[in-house]
Amino acid sequence: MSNIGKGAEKSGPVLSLDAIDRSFGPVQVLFGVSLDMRPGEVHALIGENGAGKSTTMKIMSGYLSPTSGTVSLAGTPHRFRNSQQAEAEGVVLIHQEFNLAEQLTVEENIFLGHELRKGMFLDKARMRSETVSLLERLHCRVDPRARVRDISTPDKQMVEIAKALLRNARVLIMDEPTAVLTSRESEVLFEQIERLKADGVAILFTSHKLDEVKRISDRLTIMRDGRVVHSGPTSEMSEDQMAEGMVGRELSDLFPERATSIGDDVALSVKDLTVPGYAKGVSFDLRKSEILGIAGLIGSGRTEAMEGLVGLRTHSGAVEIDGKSVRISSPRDAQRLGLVYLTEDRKGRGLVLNMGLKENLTLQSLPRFAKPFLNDAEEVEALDKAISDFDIRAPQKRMNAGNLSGGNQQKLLIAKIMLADPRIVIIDEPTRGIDIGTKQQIYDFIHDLAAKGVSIIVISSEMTEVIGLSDRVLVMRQGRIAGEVSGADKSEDAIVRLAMGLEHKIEEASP
Amino acid sequence: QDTTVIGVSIPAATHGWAGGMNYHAQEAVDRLEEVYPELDFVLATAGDPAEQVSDIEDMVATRNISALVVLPFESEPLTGPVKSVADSGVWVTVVDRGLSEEGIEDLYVAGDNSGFGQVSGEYMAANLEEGAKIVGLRGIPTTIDNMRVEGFEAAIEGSGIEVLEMEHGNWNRDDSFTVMQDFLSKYPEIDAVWASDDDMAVGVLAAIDAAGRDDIQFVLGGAGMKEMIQRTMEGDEMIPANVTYPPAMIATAIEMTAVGMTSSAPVSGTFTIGSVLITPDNAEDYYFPDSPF
Amino acid sequence: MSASDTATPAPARRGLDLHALGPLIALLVLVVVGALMNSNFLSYANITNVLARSAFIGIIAVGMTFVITAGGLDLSVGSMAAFIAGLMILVMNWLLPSMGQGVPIILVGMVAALIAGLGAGFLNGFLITNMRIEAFIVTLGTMGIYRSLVTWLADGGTLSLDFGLRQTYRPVYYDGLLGISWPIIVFAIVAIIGEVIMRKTTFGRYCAALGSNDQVARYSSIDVNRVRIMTYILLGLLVGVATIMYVPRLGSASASTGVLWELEAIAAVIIGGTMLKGGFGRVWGTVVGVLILSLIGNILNLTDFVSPYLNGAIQGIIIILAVILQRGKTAEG
Amino acid sequence: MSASDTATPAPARRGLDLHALGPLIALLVLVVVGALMNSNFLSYANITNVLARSAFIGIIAVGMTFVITAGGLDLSVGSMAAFIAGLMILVMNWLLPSMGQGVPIILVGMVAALIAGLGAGFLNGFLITNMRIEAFIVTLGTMGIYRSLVTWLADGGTLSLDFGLRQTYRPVYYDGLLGISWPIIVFAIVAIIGEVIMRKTTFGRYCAALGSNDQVARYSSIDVNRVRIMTYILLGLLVGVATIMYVPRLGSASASTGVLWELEAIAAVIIGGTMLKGGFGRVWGTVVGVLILSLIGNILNLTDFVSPYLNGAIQGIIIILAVILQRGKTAEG
Ligand SMILES: Nc1ncnc2c1ncn2[C@@H]1O[C@H](COP(=O)(O)OP(=O)(O)OP(=O)(O)O)[C@@H](O)[C@H]1O
Ligand SMILES: Nc1ncnc2c1ncn2[C@@H]1O[C@H](COP(=O)(O)OP(=O)(O)OP(=O)(O)O)[C@@H](O)[C@H]1O
Ligand SMILES: [Mg+2]
Ligand SMILES: [Mg+2]
Repeated sequence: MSNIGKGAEKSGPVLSLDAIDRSFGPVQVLFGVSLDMRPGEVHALIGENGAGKSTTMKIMSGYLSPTSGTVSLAGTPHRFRNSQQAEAEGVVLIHQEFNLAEQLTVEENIFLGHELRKGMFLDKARMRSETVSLLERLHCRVDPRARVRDISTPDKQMVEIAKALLRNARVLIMDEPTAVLTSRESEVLFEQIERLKADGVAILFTSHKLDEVKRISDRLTIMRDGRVVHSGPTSEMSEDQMAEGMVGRELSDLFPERATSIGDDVALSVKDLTVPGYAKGVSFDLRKSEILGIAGLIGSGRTEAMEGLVGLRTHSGAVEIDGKSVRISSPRDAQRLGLVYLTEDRKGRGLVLNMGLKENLTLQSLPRFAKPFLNDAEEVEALDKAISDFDIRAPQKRMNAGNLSGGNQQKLLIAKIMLADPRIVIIDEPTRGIDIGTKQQIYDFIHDLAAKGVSIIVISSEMTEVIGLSDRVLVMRQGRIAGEVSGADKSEDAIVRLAMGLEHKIEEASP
Repeated sequence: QDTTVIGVSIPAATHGWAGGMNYHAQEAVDRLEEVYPELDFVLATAGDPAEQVSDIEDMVATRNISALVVLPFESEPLTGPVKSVADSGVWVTVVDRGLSEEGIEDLYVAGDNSGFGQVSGEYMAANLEEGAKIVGLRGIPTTIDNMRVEGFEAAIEGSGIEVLEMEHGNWNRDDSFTVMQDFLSKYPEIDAVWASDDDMAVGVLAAIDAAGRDDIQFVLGGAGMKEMIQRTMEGDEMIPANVTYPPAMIATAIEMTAVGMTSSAPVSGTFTIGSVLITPDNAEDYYFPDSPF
Repeated sequence: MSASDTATPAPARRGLDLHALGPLIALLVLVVVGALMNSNFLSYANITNVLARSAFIGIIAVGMTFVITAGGLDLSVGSMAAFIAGLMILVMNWLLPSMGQGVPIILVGMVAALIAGLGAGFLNGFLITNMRIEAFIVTLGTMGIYRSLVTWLADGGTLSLDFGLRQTYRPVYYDGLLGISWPIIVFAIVAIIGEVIMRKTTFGRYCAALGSNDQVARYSSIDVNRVRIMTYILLGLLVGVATIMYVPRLGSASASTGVLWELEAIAAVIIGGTMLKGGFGRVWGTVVGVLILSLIGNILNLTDFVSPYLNGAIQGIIIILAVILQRGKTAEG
Repeated sequence: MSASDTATPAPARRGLDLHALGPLIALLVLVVVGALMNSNFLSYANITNVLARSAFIGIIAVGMTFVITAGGLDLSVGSMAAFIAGLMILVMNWLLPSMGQGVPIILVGMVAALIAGLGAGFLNGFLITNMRIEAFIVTLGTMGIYRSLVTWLADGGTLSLDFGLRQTYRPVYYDGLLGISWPIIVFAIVAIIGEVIMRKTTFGRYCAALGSNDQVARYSSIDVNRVRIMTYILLGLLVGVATIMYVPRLGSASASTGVLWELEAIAAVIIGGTMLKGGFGRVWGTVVGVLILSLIGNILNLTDFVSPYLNGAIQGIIIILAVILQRGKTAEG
């Protein structure tokens, strides 16, 4: 929809890659990648998980050096020694995985390395006021004094964005900035992008949400298996064409038809679930083979309610599984009852990044592999199966989970949870950072599970996902269930109205 | 002729007296190596009894020692290992702390810990009036310290001297300084202090000095540190006396062993180095300005 | 174990923060206990004694707060203090014939101590950052090295400052200003400057940042190695300062000087609320921690317990209790 | 600092891994140095001595490997060993009149040691996990407590095993099987079992996981507190085992038993390549680390150095060099 900025036509590229190769040890992941970024232009980089997008971006911003090829800044070849140098040249990267010091406050993180000073001392007052106004500009209501480890994932993303905005970038590179944001927050980000664009900043971003790509980018580069397969104006491509270009095949309908019918037995019954400070009086029934969606705005307490349910947080309320009343005070109890939870925070809570793929995969169901000693062969077998079931693109089987691409980490996390053979599974943001081709595979997988009699709860901030995937959608607002939509009512509009409290199905909740 | 190796195993220099003893051992070794070219010495210092046993094992296994001079870190743990060394035909000289089984060593150069306490106690009894109040500082909790304190207590029994309190100063200047400061806060009247060791006396004196208290008549240290002897010699009223426990006994033991190894002179038996009271009259005889202690 | 205390962090707290006040409360309890047990406890003399003797560990612990906040550790400070004290005494004794007695020679001694501290701190920092060896190993190694160097310098015995010089130097420990003795004043100044550096300067903030996540710090244009080395140098310098206050007290140094100071300093830092893993530190907490440790010893000396052998046990129990008291104030640690 | 090595951790290495072999190389260098310095170095007697005396620290260090891998620390092991040794001696002496001399009383003593170790380990673990106090503080506290309890039990002196009993018990240290003395055999068994547990059981895997990221462990349905307590209990038990091998060697316990064993054990673990922050541990490395430390002491005794005062310095330098040698093999620390 956007037309290419006027400034862009006049000047040449501010930053460009030419024939970049990059290898990690014996594995080559980039092959002759070339890319140009122009001032005032929004450039989207898309591709499957593991295609090499993040690696490309890291090379552009000095976090990685290319094995061969040249990076040019304003037309002249330039080798960034490190990211600091790139930043000094006005090239800023927002990482796919956060780069924040968890013990420090929001404000301290935003100014880290660029503190304002008054003489010898920090000018705390000015930093505070600048932080406040910056966060306001982003419509982010996080407390500048909160420690980053205490704030939610979307807030962390906003802090990252605030940090980048403060750096006065000439070139702003964003690796999946919207993966953890809801559409509302994404809008805020797009507003900022428009502003920066008007100021002549060159912007590169990736996203697996192709509608966004279509909407805000001027130019588009598609990568596949470490190579650039297409580059051109966005306006020339439809979303379907993009998907095809990425995956290399035609994609059928994203959401499969519901094949099996929902059972009659109630698999899980929750009454008055309360997680102090986050959720109050949450009640619902989940039937066998049912896929239940939970929607809501960020901060509506979906995650916390479910974490409470599986014993990760203090909670009260009555829970029945298969009609029997149960007490769950730890995730172990839950898992014994066949109930498992997949976290939305894959880096902090999902995977041990410095352990191998195999070790991560089997961590949750390890006793199964101990007879009494861990059977390496069986673990490897499980990994092979997971790799093929979930299409995990791992260049090597013996690598650390942290070296997988973001989307592939997510797939590994799903595989890990599924290895526990749950009868009831709660999936929080299942497809965060997953490419469109694999998304489809995961949706198929979830349907297959349901067909096998597994009951599923899906928490998702992606509207199309909750609607397309689930049989019924609960909407949460301020820690309470604001209502339920199912069948034909499952419209985006209905959900948003409930989520925002525009429609009262249940008495007004108090936070 | 082949060289004869003499092993010397002593505790490490973790406090003043042990430091002096280390010095004398090193000095004796250097001197005797000059005098007797046919002798070779191995000197090992240990931080705890187990390490000392290891040192002795190493000397036997790799250095083929013909004689061992040992100042046991503690008696009990060293008894067995030293016994097996003696049983293998190695000459054994034990210094200061006796082993807990008799008859193992060929030569015993003994210090007299309960005698040390006793001489100190007798001095107190003789120089304080009935009803006098004293405080005491003890060393690192060990058998040695217990023997000294027992000897001291036995000697003052019946003298009417009241021991207000004894606390561990660990043969350490800083610890005794702290303990003494707190004693001074706690007891408004103290007539004398049994510091039981000159390192501790240094700390005690500094604390008294800083507090500006003049009720304390004197401080009795021990072991004959040169600065203290000098002050006694010069008639310092705060340090009117000292009690010997010479760290140089190790040198005596090494020398006697060397003589035993190189000649047929009879050096076996027990050689007790008693504790002697030093007063301004005889202080000069115990003043060694070159010693580090 | 209920689910409650294993949960993810609660929202950031605001206003009056009981958790932060934990060590202060523990300190107050100790003061009350001390006052009840012995009437001299609150006397001017006793308070001065306790504060002055806390000064050495205190000054070192302030430096240790920075090292630990930045994710490091230093086990060598006790031996380093002994070594610097020995060196300082040797230097002064050696210069005495040429310089004569007086203030200048003391100043030269002080400068020597500071330079030695700086050098020792730099060595630790260099090995840790540039050679990339675990801080635990480096400082365990240098701990042995300094301890054995001082033993060697003292020939196994004690290094004593010349008697005359001692008289000149003595006031630095025993005298003071307006009835407050110098060690207390210096400790207070060091603590205040430390607190200001920690909270008000980029250096303090960088320490916390790299203790929290040194990758992030590096990506934020912070010269991580330089900051890390600086923490060790600062600590070394402060060990020098502590030594300058220590030597006039007894005028001597030996192999037993400063034994276990490292553990005491680290314990003070942690009791004060700094995290051993790094990422968060507060200097005032450390000061409170040092005072808690000193008071425990003082109270034990002022009261008669069953057996002096058990002092260590009581000390251990009180340390643990003090920390429980501190942690207990909030649901989550 | 080039950009490339600031990237996310490198992939796990394969095949011949020089980094992993670091400690082994350091060990080999030491053996060669020793052999060149003294022809008796490789004698049966010397090797037996060195291995047997490594056994105590070695057995403890194996347990410490688990604690550190799981992100913990234990400073109390040395005092704990002294305390358990004292307790064991008291129990045996006390039972002597009723049970008489013989094997049964020794067995009772051993069981007592194991139970005491288990209890002491549990106490540490409980305070650390359930009361959520920093491991450093808890174990610094219990270190003081055990040390002072043993001083008190021994009335400031030494606790000695009855002489007759000592004769019965003595073979446990000095005899052996097929010319290999018992401590060596027990150490080897403990090390092998430890290595198997670390690599081949869920427990070992859980230790590494929670040392790396305990949130992930918790979200993976691992009972984090239980695993953590278990590491301390295991360590306590192994301290008990080490004590069982120690008592027949010296037949006594006192306040100076086991002093600084904690630092030696931790140093061995780290020299062996386990990370102090947790998340990765290897038992065989620890065994190599223990041997390196023992050999340094042994080699220093084999030769005459300038001054025994400098032993500590040489030891410190060698420890640092050993780690540099080990780290130097790879570009990244
Ligand atoms: N440090 C590393 N060591 C080894 N392999 C790596 C490393 N970093 C990335 N890789 C590999 O490089 C490939 C490209 O990864 P990259 O992160 O660039 O993918 P991506 O396109 O960003 O994918 P996603 O959409 O999932 O984020 C992947 O196969 C990944 O496993
Ligand atoms: N420690 C904290 N301190 C302050 N606010 C917090 C803290 N943790 C979470 N919050 C806030 O509480 C709300 C709950 O966040 P959370 O993201 O878990 O909710 P959610 O409904 O699961 O949303 P989503 O899953 O979409 O992120 C958010 O507004 C978040 O900012
Ligand atoms: Mg990516
Ligand atoms: Mg959520």
